[in-house]
Amino acid sequence: MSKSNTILYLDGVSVSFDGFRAINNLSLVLDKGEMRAIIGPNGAGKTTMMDIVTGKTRPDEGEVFFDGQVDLTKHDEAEIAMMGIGRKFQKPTVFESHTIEENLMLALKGPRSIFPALFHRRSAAEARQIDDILGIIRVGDKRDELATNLSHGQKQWLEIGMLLAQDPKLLLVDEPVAGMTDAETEETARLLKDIARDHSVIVVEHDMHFVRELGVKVTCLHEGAVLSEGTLDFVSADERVVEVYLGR
Amino acid sequence: MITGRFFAAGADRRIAITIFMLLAVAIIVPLLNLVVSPTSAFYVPSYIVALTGKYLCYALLALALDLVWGYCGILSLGHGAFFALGGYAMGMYLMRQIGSRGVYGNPILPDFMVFLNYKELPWFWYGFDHFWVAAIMVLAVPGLLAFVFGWFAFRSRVTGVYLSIITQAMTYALLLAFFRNDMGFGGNNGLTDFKDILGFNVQADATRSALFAASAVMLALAVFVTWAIVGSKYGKLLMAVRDAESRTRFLGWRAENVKLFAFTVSAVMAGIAGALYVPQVGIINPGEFEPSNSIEVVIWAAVGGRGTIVGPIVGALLVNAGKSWFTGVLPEFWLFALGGLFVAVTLLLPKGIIGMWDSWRGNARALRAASAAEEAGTYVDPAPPKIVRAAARTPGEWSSSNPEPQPAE
Amino acid sequence: MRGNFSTITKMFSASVVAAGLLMSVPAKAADDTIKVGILHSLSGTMAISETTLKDAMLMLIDEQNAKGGLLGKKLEAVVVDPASNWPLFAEKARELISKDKVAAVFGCWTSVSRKSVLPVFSELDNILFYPVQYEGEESERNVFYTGAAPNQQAIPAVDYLMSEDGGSVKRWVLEGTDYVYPRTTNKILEAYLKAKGVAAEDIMVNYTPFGFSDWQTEVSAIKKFGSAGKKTAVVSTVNGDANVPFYKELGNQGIKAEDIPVMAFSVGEEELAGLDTAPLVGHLAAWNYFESVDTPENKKFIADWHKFIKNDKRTTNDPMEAHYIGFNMWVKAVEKAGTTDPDKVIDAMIGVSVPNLTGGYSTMMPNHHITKPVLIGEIQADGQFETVSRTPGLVMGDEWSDYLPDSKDLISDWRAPLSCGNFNVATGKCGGKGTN
Amino acid sequence: MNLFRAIGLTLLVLLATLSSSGASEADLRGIIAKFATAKGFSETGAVVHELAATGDPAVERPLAALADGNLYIRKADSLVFVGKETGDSVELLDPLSGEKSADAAKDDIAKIKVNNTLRRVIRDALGTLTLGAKDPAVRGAAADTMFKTPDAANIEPLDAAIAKETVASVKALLEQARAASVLVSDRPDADKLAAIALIGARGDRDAVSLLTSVEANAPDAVKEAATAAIRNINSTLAFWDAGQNIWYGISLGSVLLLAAIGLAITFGVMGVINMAHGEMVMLGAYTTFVVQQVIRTSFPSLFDWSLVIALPLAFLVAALVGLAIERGVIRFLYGRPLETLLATWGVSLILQQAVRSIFGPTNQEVGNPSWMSGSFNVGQLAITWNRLWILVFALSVFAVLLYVMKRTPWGLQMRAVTANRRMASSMGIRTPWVDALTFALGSGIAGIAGVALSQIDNVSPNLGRGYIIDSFMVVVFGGVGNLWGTLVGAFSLGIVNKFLEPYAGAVLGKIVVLVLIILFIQKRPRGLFALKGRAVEA
Repeated sequence: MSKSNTILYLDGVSVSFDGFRAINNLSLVLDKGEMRAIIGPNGAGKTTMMDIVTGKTRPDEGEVFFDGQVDLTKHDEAEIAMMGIGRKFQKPTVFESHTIEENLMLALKGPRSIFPALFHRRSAAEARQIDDILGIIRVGDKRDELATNLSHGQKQWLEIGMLLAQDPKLLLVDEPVAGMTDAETEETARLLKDIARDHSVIVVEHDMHFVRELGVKVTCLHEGAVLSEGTLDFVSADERVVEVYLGR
Repeated sequence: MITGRFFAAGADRRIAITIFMLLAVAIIVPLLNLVVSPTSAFYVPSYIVALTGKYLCYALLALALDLVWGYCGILSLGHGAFFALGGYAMGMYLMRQIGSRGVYGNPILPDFMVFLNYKELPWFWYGFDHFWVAAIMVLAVPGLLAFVFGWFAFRSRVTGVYLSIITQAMTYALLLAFFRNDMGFGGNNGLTDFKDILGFNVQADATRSALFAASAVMLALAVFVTWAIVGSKYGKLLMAVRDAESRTRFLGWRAENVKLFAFTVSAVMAGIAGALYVPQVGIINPGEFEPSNSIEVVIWAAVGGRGTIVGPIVGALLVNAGKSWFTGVLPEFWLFALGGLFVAVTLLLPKGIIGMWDSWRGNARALRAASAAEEAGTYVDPAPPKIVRAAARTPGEWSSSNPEPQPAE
Repeated sequence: MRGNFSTITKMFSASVVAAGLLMSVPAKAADDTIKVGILHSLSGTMAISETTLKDAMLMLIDEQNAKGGLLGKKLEAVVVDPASNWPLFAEKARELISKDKVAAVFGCWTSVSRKSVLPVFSELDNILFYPVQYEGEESERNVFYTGAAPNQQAIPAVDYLMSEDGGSVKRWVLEGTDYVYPRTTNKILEAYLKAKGVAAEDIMVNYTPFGFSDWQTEVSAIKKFGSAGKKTAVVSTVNGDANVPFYKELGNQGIKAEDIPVMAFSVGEEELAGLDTAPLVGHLAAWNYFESVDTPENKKFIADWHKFIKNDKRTTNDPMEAHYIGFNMWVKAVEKAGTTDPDKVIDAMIGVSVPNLTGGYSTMMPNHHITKPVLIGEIQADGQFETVSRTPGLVMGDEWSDYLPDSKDLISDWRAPLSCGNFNVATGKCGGKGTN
Repeated sequence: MNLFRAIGLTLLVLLATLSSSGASEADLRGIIAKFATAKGFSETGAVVHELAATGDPAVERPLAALADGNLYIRKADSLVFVGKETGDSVELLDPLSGEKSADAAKDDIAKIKVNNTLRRVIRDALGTLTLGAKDPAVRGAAADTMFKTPDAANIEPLDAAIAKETVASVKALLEQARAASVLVSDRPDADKLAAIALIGARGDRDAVSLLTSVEANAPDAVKEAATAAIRNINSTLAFWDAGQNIWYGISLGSVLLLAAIGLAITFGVMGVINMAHGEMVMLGAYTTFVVQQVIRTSFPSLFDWSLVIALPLAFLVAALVGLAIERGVIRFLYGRPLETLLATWGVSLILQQAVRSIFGPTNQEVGNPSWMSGSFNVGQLAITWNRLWILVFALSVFAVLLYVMKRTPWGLQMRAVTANRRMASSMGIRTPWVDALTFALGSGIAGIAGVALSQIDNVSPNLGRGYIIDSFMVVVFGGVGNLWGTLVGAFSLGIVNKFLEPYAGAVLGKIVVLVLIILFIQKRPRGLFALKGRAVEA
């Protein structure tokens, strides 16, 4: 298949730690503007895959291409982030000792070198962007709150908000609704769907209801390789998936 | 706009006050020493001037360390090295100023070179007879070492304990190197017997007062610079790197550069401190490279309150005043006191005096600045969740353990 | 609760400051006593050697007070701890002189500590008594050197080894710790040996760092050097702590004193107390005093020392004798001058002569060094030295070595009108060698 | 010409001609009496020779006594006795018979002074006398002394001895001694060449030393042979030197291992940056000192066992202190390693000063038991016993520790707690106690390390300081949390260090090693044996 007009293209990717094969000849393609849900049992290599895409882990073999032509294996986290891949961690990771506003300010797209940062003054445009995002992630009222004082769910959202502030082409979202109430879960689903309108998104999630909410193509990983791919119904009908993951 | 922030209310006022006080001291103390008659109650004896001048240099060193430790979570156990290098640069200038007044009366070679029968000056001593060369070296040498060292260390993501240990290795290696007489830096005796600086006699009260004032002003300047850095977006970034390094990476920031800049600036500040220190104590020798010295600097910052600007200064002044007092009154107990201080501060005052004061006052903004968690120090049961929380707001911790959340796979 | 707690801690620290400031206010020197400063490290690496000297001084001062003090006043010791930290030495010296107003200071061990306090003493014009054998190449108006200069230790020691009694040594290892005293001493010895016709290839010089503890390589190198068919000896300027492992390694590698004797300049009874000396019997040391010296003065001194320190095991050593001599000289000079005013006492010091512990008199020379006998001792199984050789007369400390090109023309004479520490006899000017 | 040598020559010729029956006792006493009047070392030396010249085995006693500095003169009647110190008085024994004849206060008698040169003379003299001794070892020793001090006059007595020698090894020594003597004699060159061949075969430093001294003034033929012999001895020795270096490296490595292994637990496994580690080592050393003091005063017979007795005690002492530290300080600081650094640093200062106040700042004497003193040769490799034992000891400690960690339930719990505290505690492991005991174990091991280090280093309050940085270097270099890493790290650092030393010198060598470590950490930020994989990354 051709790499062009794919946003993310993994082919025959493998990586192993001390003999343990975390990713085993994984191939996965994401089209521009697509949102994809990835499910799979623990140890399936979901997070490792994200590590590879975001340049945290180098694959032993296989090719990883972004936006059709960029070979991601040649770049490190910062560069990849600059190219427009945003990542949200499984456990919400925000700058606890900063306010929400500052968190977003640090995430805002813009020059990433030291001296601009040193003499940086906030422009009206930036202020506006931040206001928008605050609106989107529904914490506008807490802009001066320390991130550390946010609830778990709010942290999740803040982190997503920081991704948005980066204005990436592709978002990797790792278990966005872990530890959220049903209400929050639905909110998040809506939020992601909003985002998916103008971004490509990969969501890793265990919560089947949530995945159903999203209503997008689903890939099931197992032992570092694609086990099954298709609509949620198709995948959850797949015997092997039931066997290794969903259970009878 | 920087000045704008300067006069803003809140904890920034503390900075303003500090700077003001330092500048005031820089003027008053010399006056009290030089103008007031020795009999008067207000007279400040030269011995106190020299002593406090030394303390101010220590304070500057502590502030420098705090910039990287408190705000970026890099616990450097090698800052004494930058301090000493700055000191040596200044010392070399002072040596050259002795000229033919050395015991052997050799106009070019310092005495130690004469009796180790050096025939001519080693190349790296050239130019040190000019003050400006020395001044540049004071900034350049520590800065360069820090830059090169940091460039390697941060790029290859050496963090936390490992970083601390290799910074210690660095200063230890330098210690051994400068002990060697073949190095051409006077070996164990170091550089001493200084005569004058910029043509003024280093022993003269006026010169002492001038040096004192210089130290105070330089410290004030450093406070301002640090405050400006910390207040800027870069400063926020610095703390962000401290709290969640990988997050900053995934946001596209080069964490290594962020650290490198702070580390280099801090090293330069340390170098300046050393340069001001040497003419006031009248000797620089490899002892300054002792790893234990660097560790002591850490405790100054910890006592005063790391992650604050005023804290390290207060800490340095207090601990050293205590040291002077103890070694005079209860010599045998000095080490007990110092050791006890180390333990007590880490256990009971994780935020240092300033941090304590702030949290006692419930000063919200200071809470952010001094980010060490109170309960971290005082809770007893090391139950995991608490550790995580405590750790999450303990600057030292982030650099040492991986801020990155570990997937539950 | 926590609030109170922080206040408590704050109060504590506040009180520390207060105390600190309090202490730093210059205390008016009490007029009914004469204060004597004692500037020896009580902590840190040098405490191992210097603490003993502090105690020795306290003992001497007690005895003087028992005799009725000085000029009708009691003596009062002011002890401070420079903690083996050289800048702190300078700070403490300053404190002793300007705050405590001491009449004289007895202290320092390492050259660097002395160097660091020199400017303070000349600035504030006070007196320092320096009790340790040192490298020479110095003579300050405000310092009296009661320890040995190189010619009062090194040269006679080498002479002995070259003599027939010493085993007529032909081949020399100069083993030292890498700092200024060994460097200078070895330079002097090299020049001296060559002057005595020793070939360059028969001299091996080696330096090790402070507190060096793994001597395997060095000792086997010595062994190798010693197997060239010529009688070989080691002249050791190895410093304090490094000696114990050095001697242990010598013993274990079976280097016997009969084959390759080691002549040490920094190993005294104090250092031997830390070692099992059985394997070291016959190795040598050169000092101006040994505890084993059999004189009435020494017997009394040792007895007093044991009484004072309340421990019969504690040894006496050369620097203690140096303080003994120095202190008595100072007392005499003060009585002579009738005042403790440093200027007058400094002038009065020259020519003062007091009994030393080795059955003779030591005199303060115009160059602020003293005359002493030089003793060569062999280590005995009981950790003591037995004197095997002793210079016939007293040796006068020579501050400017005649064996160093840059200092052979220099002399020191602090008597008016010359009163110069580095007078150049060649140029007839005060102030060193000048341009070469 | 050296006076001793002159006398020696003449008298030994005399001795050779004398029948070995020996002189009458009266004569001997007559000669011995001369000690009282002898002035200075050289005269005493002369008396020694005269005594030796009698060739009477009986003179061995007074001579040996003289060498040990136990020969006294009673001031009252200037009679010569062998003295035996008993408390403050001295027991006077007859110099020949050795029977007790009187007691004397120290002041009533004068010791006959000896110095190295005199001891040497006595040793040589005894050498010739003891050729016929019963004990082969003594005969060997005698042969060896005669080898080191060759003398033409020795040839006949040696020939006689060789003739009746039965033990092969001693015979070889005797022949070498003879060869040495031949070289300095005026025998024909043919004999000398044969002798050189014989000595060349011996192939050690003494041989070189002897040959070089001969080489100087010998006829060409002999000279060439000697030079050749020296050359190939040296070439073989060069090879042995490399081996020696490796051995030194290994032994330094074993010291590093000992110093670091406790840290590998407290720091490596528990993640506590234990700056008080060095002080634990120091405590162990002081425990050894105390044990030896007690033994010296109460049970001198047990001295050789002192270390064995000290081991468990040292472990206990250090472990208890460690326990106290963990309970009192460190347990509040888990998860904040860099603060444990500060706190433990403080603790180390306190411990140091405490020891200084209790035992005083000076070094304390810790003796080497007989089985740890001296050295033996493997080929030309001189191996000192204490180094060998320390190596053995270090390795066995390592083995035991490894076993505890890997095979015992406690070790399992330990690893469980450090791997995942929460999980462990929820599985019912009492984590606080495991922590405490682990730390105690690490400290205890540091303590027993102290027992070993007391054998080669100062026992002073600063003992720990010397090792702390090196220990950290070893653990970090080897890879934190990995015992094998510590092992490999210690030995590789040791060997590298020792190979650098001869070229770079001790100081530069150490600096180079430090720089290498710094660079290495750049390459492998987690040390030599770091675990890879996501779980432990970054």
